[in-house]
Amino acid sequence: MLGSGLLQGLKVTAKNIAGSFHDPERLVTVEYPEQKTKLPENYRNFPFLVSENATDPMGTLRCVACQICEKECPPQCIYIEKSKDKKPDAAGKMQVYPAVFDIDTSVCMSCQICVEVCPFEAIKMDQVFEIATTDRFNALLLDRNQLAKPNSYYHQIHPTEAAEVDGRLLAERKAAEEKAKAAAAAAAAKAAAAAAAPKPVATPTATAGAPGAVAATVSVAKPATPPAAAPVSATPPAAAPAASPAQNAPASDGKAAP
Amino acid sequence: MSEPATDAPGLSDAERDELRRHGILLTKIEELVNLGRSKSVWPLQFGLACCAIEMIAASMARFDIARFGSEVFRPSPRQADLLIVSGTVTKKMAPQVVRLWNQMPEPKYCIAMGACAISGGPFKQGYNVLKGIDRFIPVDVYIPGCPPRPEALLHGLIQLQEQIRTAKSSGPKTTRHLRPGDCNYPVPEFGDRDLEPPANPAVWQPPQIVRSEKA
Amino acid sequence: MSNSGLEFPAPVGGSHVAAVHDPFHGDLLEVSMGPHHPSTHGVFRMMVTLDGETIVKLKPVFGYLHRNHEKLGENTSYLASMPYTDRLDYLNSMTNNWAYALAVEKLAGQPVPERAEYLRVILAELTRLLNHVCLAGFLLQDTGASGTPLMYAFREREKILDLFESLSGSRMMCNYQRFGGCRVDASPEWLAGAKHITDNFGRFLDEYEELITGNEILMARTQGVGALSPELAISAGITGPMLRATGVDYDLRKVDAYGVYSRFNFRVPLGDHGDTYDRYMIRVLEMRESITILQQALRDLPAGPIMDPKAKIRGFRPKAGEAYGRIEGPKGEIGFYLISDGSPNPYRYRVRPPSFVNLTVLEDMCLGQTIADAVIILGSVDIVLGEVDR
Amino acid sequence: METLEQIRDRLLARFPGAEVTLVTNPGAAAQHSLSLGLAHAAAMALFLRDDAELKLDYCSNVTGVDWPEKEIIESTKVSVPDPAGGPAKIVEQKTKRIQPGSLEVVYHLYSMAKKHGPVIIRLRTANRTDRANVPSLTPVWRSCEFQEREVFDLFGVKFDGHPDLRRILMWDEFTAHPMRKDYVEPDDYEWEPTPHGTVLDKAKAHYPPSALVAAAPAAPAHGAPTHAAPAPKEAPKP
Repeated sequence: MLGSGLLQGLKVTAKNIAGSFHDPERLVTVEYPEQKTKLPENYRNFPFLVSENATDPMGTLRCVACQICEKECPPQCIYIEKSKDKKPDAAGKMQVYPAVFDIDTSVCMSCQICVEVCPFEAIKMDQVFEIATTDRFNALLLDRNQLAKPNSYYHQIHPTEAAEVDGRLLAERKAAEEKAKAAAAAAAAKAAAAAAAPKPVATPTATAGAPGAVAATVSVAKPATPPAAAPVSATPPAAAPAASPAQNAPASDGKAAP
Repeated sequence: MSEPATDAPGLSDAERDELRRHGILLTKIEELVNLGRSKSVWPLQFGLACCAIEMIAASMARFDIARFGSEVFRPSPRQADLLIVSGTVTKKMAPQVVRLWNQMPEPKYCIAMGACAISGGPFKQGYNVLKGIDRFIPVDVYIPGCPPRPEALLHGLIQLQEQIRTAKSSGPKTTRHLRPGDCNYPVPEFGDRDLEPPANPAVWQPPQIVRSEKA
Repeated sequence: MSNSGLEFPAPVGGSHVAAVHDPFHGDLLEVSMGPHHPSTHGVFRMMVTLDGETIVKLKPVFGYLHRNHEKLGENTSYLASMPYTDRLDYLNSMTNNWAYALAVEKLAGQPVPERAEYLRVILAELTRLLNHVCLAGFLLQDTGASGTPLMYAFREREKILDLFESLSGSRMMCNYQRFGGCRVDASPEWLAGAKHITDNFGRFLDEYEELITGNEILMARTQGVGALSPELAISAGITGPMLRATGVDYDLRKVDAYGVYSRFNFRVPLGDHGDTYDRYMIRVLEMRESITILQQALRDLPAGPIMDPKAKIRGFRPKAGEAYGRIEGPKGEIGFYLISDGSPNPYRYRVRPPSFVNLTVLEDMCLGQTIADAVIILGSVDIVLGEVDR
Repeated sequence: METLEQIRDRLLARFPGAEVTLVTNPGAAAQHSLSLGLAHAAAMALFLRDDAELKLDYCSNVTGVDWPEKEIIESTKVSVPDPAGGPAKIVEQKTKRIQPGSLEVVYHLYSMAKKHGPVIIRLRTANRTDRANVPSLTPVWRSCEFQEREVFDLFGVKFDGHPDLRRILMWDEFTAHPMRKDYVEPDDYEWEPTPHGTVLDKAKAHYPPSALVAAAPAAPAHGAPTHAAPAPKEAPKP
């Protein structure tokens, strides 16, 4: 019969109208400003830089300005300048750090490739999307102060991923420490064997370096050594005294104007 | 909002808020008009690229842009208040976008939605991609993201509404359409290699880049 | 041409109106539809010549979304092109990713682990559901049913987008496939969610068909409108649901059996009139087949790694050579043609866009129809401008 | 399906005097192709389409490839006898050879009737400037119509016999062919806060070098680019 198809369609519409008052399947509207969708853990918007310590973000950036993300970024929206000097990172190792780290969010395509290629777990994806602005040139170009966010924030937005990353960093750090210890022991043995003359200074400093570093991890409660820095054996004594992030914080703060 | 209502002598914003709490609404015609305007921003039904799909998603049941009075997507620029530039503006399309903007009646507003509309975004190195629609027309709100979530578009729209609501009809913060000057923006022409001119210097002046952080 | 002694055929199809003042047609009216037109699915433009209301000539004008995808692909590394492929056909980023990954894997001889192949099938079929459901909504929008069917379509689309978002991190631009596997593994909860949506999708389709398919207005507007002959469709390289609506049995999931498609039991729906209604129905039927594929894939999904251990993310340099990889995207055959010269960037990077080639016959389908039908015919071709113009 | 060698031999037998060469693909895909001489290309394409054995009725993909003029340096080792009578020295001699540039059009053919493929055919133009012509295959496969127009637009290959050879993606007034390797895009690098590589070089023309390369003195605390002095657009240009 002509018109039966129309009536059938109207029946469906009527069913949906009625359903929209009680059936959760048909009540789909999220009333945005008051009621927010729960973002999935994997959601990504723009990158941020992970720092170990919230009180001193600039002193404890994981980023060592290796510029890999800058090279791999498909739309080339990252700009990094390496620092000329080195600064102890959260674990106390002397590292180059980014003197300038800019991300142009007006270009970024949220592809996450910078996160994938970063060997130091230093750059991660943020979930903030309410960033509409009227200021084209100033508000959309983020510098390192705006980008740095603490590891605790990372744990808050990507809990599973952050726990996994922390576990991996801890394991890598332990392995590096073992290696350093072994190397130090070997060096000490070598020194002892080679120079029979009583000059045992090398052994105490070398062993003192390792506990100092361990103490640093404990105090931060988050592991930090970048994995690629595996052969640390040569430097631990030098890095040890300045290592504690608590001490370090005010010293390096001068570079990072709030 | 924060600045005192200079042209209502004797009553500050705080006092007016106090009065409102007692049920006395004191307002000016200007504010009433602005309030009405901000709650009925009709966008142009105009999609360019990927972001247009998110714009459509924002108008559908899940996000429901109708809650902000903006569900009336007008196909004709003559009936629209808001141009949402949703996607990559290519050089081939730029003259048409400017023409649409010129055809919209005042007061009109422009939202650059997504990276491409703001700056050319990931495609900015392309030979046929305009590096931001603000090279030719003034943009009120920029929404970064690639593409921005529908909520981000709603957030941008709320910002625009706020801007409309606090607009002034006189004084230094007058809205754009009440300022003197020609409201017709020049439409670029197709050249043999690029648009001519490649930007409208009256609306677009890039600042100097100064990198301030020094080790 | 002449020295071969062969008689050349005139080009198949096409219009033969030379000028607006054609002596055989009297006064003709030339209308430019688009690039800003509510029914052109973006910034498409048609130069239509009308005799009264009847179309005597229609020339599509492209390029309003020409974003230089291929040039950018040649200037960046293989990996960096992956997120750009998301933005080709922005409704179906997962299948675009897969086609590109497949081409690069062919180029480099890169194997893919089994679990990744299954995940790719699951995501591609979810994408097909998403695309076809949107097409059904937009097509109805073009016939004048403003809003209502599109609301239903987008309600379902949001559910699939939620799945994509919780897996890949983004609603539309998933950037999920990698050369030699996938980026993140699907958790058991995610798979349970996918199963839930798959199982309920049939119910939605029933409701949607009840709403639309039997509708007299839809039938009157689409049946017999924009018919396409199988000969012309093959000659013009039409692929996807549009080709199968004319009755040609050519589905790359069967013909090439790429990935693990040979393991699934599914049918290829074929039409017999090649008109707009067939093109709509083929999509509805394909969605039903996609559901069976999804159910089989979700049931048989093996455990194991999702990335080939030898696959490289950074510093990927395939040996010199070339490869053409293609898959059955929701809109048709999407292919990538890559030439490598051994450097980190492809020497030539070419996308074979299905909807661009499918538009070849737009004029042939529209000739003799009224201008209002041109809108529906264009809607049934299912174009996305990001892919047409690249 | 027949191998490409067989197809080549049959083409040569059917079209005496035609040039057909097998182009091998060293990559893992091993998709080899046939390069056809331009004189008989259209006829051979028609043969490929209508041959009962092949039935390549579906031309999937048409694309251009630009091969610019290339300088090839070949080094050969030559032993030069020492005039002083000592042992002969081995000297490397470098010869420069200029490989002429050309444009190539690649067609990927499949058969929908027999469900096989691909057969890849390539047509090469004589040069990249005045003799960039190939015969159009649009009369053979309608699917070439838009794709050949695209190759014409982006690469500048002229297709003889194409029914409607106009620019398709760029506007009609555009003069260059942007997919060619030597194309120089227009300069619009006025605002490039994150430039590298070639973009950096281009952006430098618009900015004083201090802004892009070295860090400026630590003036504003927030570190964002200052918006204070919007210099006229022409000013930073050299």
